[in-house]
Amino acid sequence: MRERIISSIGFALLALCFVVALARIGLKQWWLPAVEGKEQVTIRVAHWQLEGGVRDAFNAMAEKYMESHPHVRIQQLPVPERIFPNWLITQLVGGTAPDIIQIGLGMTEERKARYFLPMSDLVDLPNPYNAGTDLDDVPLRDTFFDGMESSFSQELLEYYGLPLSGFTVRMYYNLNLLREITGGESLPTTYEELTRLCRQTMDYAKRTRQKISPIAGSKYNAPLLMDRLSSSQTGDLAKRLAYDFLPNRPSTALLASAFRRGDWSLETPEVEAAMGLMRDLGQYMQPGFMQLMRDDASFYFVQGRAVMIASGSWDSTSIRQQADFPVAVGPIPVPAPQSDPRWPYSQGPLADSTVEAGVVMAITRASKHPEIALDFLYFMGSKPVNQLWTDVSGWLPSVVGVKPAEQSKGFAPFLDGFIGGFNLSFSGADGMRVYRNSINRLVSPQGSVDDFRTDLAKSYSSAIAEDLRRSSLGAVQIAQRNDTLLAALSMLAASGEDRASEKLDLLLQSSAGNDYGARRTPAVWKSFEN
Amino acid sequence: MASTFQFNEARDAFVIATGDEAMRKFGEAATLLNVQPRTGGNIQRARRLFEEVARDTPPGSKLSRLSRFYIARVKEFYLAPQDIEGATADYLSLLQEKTADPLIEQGASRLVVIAAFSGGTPADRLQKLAALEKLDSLLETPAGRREFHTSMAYALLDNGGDKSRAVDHFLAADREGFTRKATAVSAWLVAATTAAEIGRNIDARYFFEKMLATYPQDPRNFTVRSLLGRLGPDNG
Amino acid sequence: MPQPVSKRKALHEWKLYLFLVPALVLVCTFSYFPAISAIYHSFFRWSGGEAKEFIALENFTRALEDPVFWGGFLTIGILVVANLFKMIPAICLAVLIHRLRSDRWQYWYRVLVVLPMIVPGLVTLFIWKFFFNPNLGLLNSFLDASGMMPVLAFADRTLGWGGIFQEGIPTAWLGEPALIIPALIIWGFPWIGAVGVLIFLAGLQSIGTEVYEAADLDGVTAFQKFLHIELPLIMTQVRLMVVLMMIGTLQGYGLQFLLLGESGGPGGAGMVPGLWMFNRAFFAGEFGYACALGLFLFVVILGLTFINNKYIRVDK
Amino acid sequence: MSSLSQPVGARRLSDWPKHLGILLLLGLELLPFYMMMQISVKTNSEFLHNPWFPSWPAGWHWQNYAEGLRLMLPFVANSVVVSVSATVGCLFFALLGAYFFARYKMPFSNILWPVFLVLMMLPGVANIVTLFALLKNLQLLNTLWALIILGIAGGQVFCIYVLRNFIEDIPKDLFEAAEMDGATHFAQLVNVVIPMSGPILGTLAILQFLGSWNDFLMPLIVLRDPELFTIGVGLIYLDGEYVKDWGKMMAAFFVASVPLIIIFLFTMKLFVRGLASGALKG
Repeated sequence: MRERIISSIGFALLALCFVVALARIGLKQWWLPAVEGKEQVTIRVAHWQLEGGVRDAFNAMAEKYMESHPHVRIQQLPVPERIFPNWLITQLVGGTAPDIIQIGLGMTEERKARYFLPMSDLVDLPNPYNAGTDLDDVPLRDTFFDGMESSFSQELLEYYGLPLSGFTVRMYYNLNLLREITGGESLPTTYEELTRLCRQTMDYAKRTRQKISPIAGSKYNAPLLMDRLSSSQTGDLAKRLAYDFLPNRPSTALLASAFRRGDWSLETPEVEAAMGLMRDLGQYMQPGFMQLMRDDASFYFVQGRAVMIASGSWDSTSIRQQADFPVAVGPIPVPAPQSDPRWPYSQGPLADSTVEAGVVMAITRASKHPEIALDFLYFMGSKPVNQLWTDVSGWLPSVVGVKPAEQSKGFAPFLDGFIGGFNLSFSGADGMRVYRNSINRLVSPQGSVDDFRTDLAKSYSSAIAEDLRRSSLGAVQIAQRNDTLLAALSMLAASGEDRASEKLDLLLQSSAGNDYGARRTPAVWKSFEN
Repeated sequence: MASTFQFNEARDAFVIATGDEAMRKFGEAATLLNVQPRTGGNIQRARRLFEEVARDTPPGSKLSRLSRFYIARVKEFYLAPQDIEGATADYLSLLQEKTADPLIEQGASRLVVIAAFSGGTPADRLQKLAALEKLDSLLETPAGRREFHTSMAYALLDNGGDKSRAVDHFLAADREGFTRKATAVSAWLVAATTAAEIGRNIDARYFFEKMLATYPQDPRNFTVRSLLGRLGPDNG
Repeated sequence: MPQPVSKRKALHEWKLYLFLVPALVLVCTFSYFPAISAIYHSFFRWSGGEAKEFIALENFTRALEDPVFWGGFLTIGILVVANLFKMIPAICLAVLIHRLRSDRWQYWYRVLVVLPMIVPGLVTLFIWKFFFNPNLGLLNSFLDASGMMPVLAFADRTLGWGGIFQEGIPTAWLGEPALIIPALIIWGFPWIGAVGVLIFLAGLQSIGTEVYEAADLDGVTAFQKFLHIELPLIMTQVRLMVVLMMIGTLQGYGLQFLLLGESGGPGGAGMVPGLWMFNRAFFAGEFGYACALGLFLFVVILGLTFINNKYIRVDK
Repeated sequence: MSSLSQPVGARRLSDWPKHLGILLLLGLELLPFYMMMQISVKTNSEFLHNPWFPSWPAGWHWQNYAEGLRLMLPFVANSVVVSVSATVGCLFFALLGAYFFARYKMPFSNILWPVFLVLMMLPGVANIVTLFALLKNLQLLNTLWALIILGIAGGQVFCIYVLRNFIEDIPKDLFEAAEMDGATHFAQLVNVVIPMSGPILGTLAILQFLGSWNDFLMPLIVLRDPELFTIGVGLIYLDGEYVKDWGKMMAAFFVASVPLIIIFLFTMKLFVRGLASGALKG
């Protein structure tokens, strides 16, 4: 009997929970909307930027918009990066897609074409929300620092969405530790100063018996740093090896064919210097860093166990929010020319390689109120609101003339530098794989450049061949896909269809280049097979 | 998968264009080329359809010529093994008809690419390329000439040919005007560095400055400026 | 048994049919319809929307040649074999509990056995994911602290595992293709499923005291008792659990999806057929192809069920 | 129960080695639970310095729980609604169906029975793809209804199977007596079947509830709006954060477990006794 009573209490409690939960849902779903009035329109905005500050920035923009548009409710849907592709396809196919979605992860040209609204007709008109600013009559395209390259689909030849941000990669410093170790706050500007700081840190850690590493590394963060450093040595070599080094930072096919011809190898002095530089740097990261993930390294840094971490501007607010110490950022220091005989090929400071904007937000065809979604998109892409975005998120702006927030000054793109050379993982996924498999032999204390080279040489050539094979297939596929599109555009242009001739001309240029690659890459690949 | 969209859009485009039977066949054939996964049967069907259209339409008509162009394309790119000789012959005969169609004139750059990566020694290939120089006189559209000269320039560079000739081809292509950023930047910068290398400073300067003026925000411009600064006096 | 009824009575009781309507409608709509729809759509190129294109057997011929899909069956095979061994702790625990003299203790141990069930499955999974973390994870700390790491590193060096285990370097359990399957096996250690233990205990209940007494008189050791008395008696339950486990392992992919992501982790080492089907549908948008893959999986499981029913009879 | 729990192996000196073995196994099994509890009141740096042992109670970070509650409570509420509705609905319809089969041998019931029985054999693995399309056509995507209805439908076969066997074992005279009193079939179901089948219903309820509570694949592809998330989806989203505060994560994990812990505390016997018999019949 006692048992019965006890279980009854259990079920009663459960029933109570159920009623409360049901009431809560009912309140939110039906009652509140009914009270607030039916004319409320909800615009949903989905993105995967879960880094610190970004959700706040979206909220700030939404609130500001809702102030002036009381009948509109902006709802933000942040979706984790890992499940975003899955989420995207279920929403698109299921017809439940939000009004505005960030473009990139899980996106294909087909999905763009089928599920998103192109903005090509609008890029030459001004953004209404820029009225009254110095961008008043400027065409939409020219209000973004990248000329909306990031929104342009090379395959569909249409513009989709507006970018909100730009990105660069920097070195973050723990200022408390820096002060304690060096007695000052000056950041290293060259590689030599960087390594001096690293050595000082290790002495300090030993002296004070603390577990502190100079640099927090991971599978994700270390390559950001190492690629930069090794490309500081291979600039001149790249120039010699590949005639397209300047526009295309040597194309894979040219580098691979030069490798096949023996014009360069893992013994080439420049490559050896790059390896030496990576090994030199590797000793300053925590042991086994290549086994760690992105969040492990940031965790390490914000817990004060490393003086530095290399990461993108996208991590800046996360890091600042998590760290209970002041953080400074500076460019990744590379060796100055003639500074060290071990790496004699240094040219000097390198320019930031990426200038495309990011966080491109586009309107879906599933939107029930595309005109309001467009209005909000214009709003987000306008100069004053992009300033708000920058100030709250701590990320870089995408609109011309918007000042980076105080804390993100250090991330402003640096263009007055040289173009770096190539990395050993230049060929693609397989090159990257064998390179990463061997890298512990380069950077671990018991490793060496020779050890690494011997290990890498075992599979390097076949990995390049595999990458070439894959990109050959890709190039042929794109070329063939273009054929159908060219036929259609050619017919449309003949019938005088709007914009068809312009599109045809664009596609002719890209398909000619692609056709070229679709023969060149297989030719290089075949040279590896023989 | 990705082609499904184009399959649909292209089919729509053809339907919109006309209700004409030959056009419908042409559209079906063009889309069949990209139905995934690609099967030999589909390609054969596409080829048959193209052949029917080429036969059933007046010989000089756009549709007939485009069909022949696509038959050449099928031979070159879709058959296994490829029929390069057949494709070469088809492209050549189309070009000799002076079609003034920008798409059909792509045949010229196709011929260049085929020659540039054919078998034999680099010297053999350069010889084949030299034989193609005369195609220029057959091209009547800016796009046709532009793509032909661009391909020719790259083909010379890839085979260790005459760099000065390559720069000339870039200049010829540039005269027709690039409208796509990636293509333009690539051509200008390769042309400029090649010209600088062989001492054609005026041309190098021209390409560098065009780059700086057209895309002032580009991250490559620091290097461009420093290379520009290092150029010697203009000496032709 | 249900009472037989005359036609007249049945006609009179026609309302009784209404009792079955909801269940019938639900089952037809949400079990039969999707299954038939899956068969139908497996002959189409279909990306989930209205548009579809009939392609006859192309999805099936493609599936037959799909190395990822069939490779997944190999992974599943390894996991099934591992899962067989992973049943041992549950059996041991059930026997240990059963041999206790005290009723009270038996009861409270059962309560403790059931306790993990009340933690949502996902929570346990994410905690294990945290255990696998190379930097903070308990698995690596344990290996270091217990001195297992040098042993593994030695084994790595002598057996040429390719530097997966190295002293002083954290092991990336979910980041190293060669370690994915071991991680999937270690997951959930010591693998005591509450339902399994309770079922084994139910089976053990039929052992009378006299059996033990007789055994004790013969001076039988504890292990022999297990082998000759307990194991034969719970064989029915063990068979049942094996069947359930096999079917569950073949169908399951949630674990792989959450621990490793939709492509089965680095190198796709943890890819299983179900995950590949899910991946093709909800990542690649190839719904028609996913249907075809699902049908293959269906046939394999169905075949297995028949074999089970034929050879591994579960007697009541 | 009593016959089998006679002092087994009474001549043994002591049970201690067995206790030790059991405790060792159970201790390992409960390790994740222990870690969750002790980390849930730590900050990241506390955890870093002392990963294994509980910290001093005075320094416990209850803020983690404030955050955990804020994060998980709405999800828990949704899960409660879905799981309770699905369980109640499932058992209700299953009782009706089982009654139909168990009470009389109605015409066609020998045809209708295999319709259900066959599904016990057929794996539903291929269905998820087309179920998604079906839900889309029924306009049920991004609703809790989808999850409730799927929960109800998904449990029908198993529950009807178990309940039919059970109802058939109820003495016929009970039904006949009720029928004499003029009770309808529904009244017979309520007054005869339900009171008799308390434990089996409870066991089935727990199984259905657990199944629905632990589901995450369907909610993940069905739900879009955060205000509709069930704990499964909520936990996956939480796991996707770049910066992880482990204490808060663990607190959130614990919050997600609370409803089941409460149910468990009150229905422990049902869990322990019922599960074995219930699962065995399946």
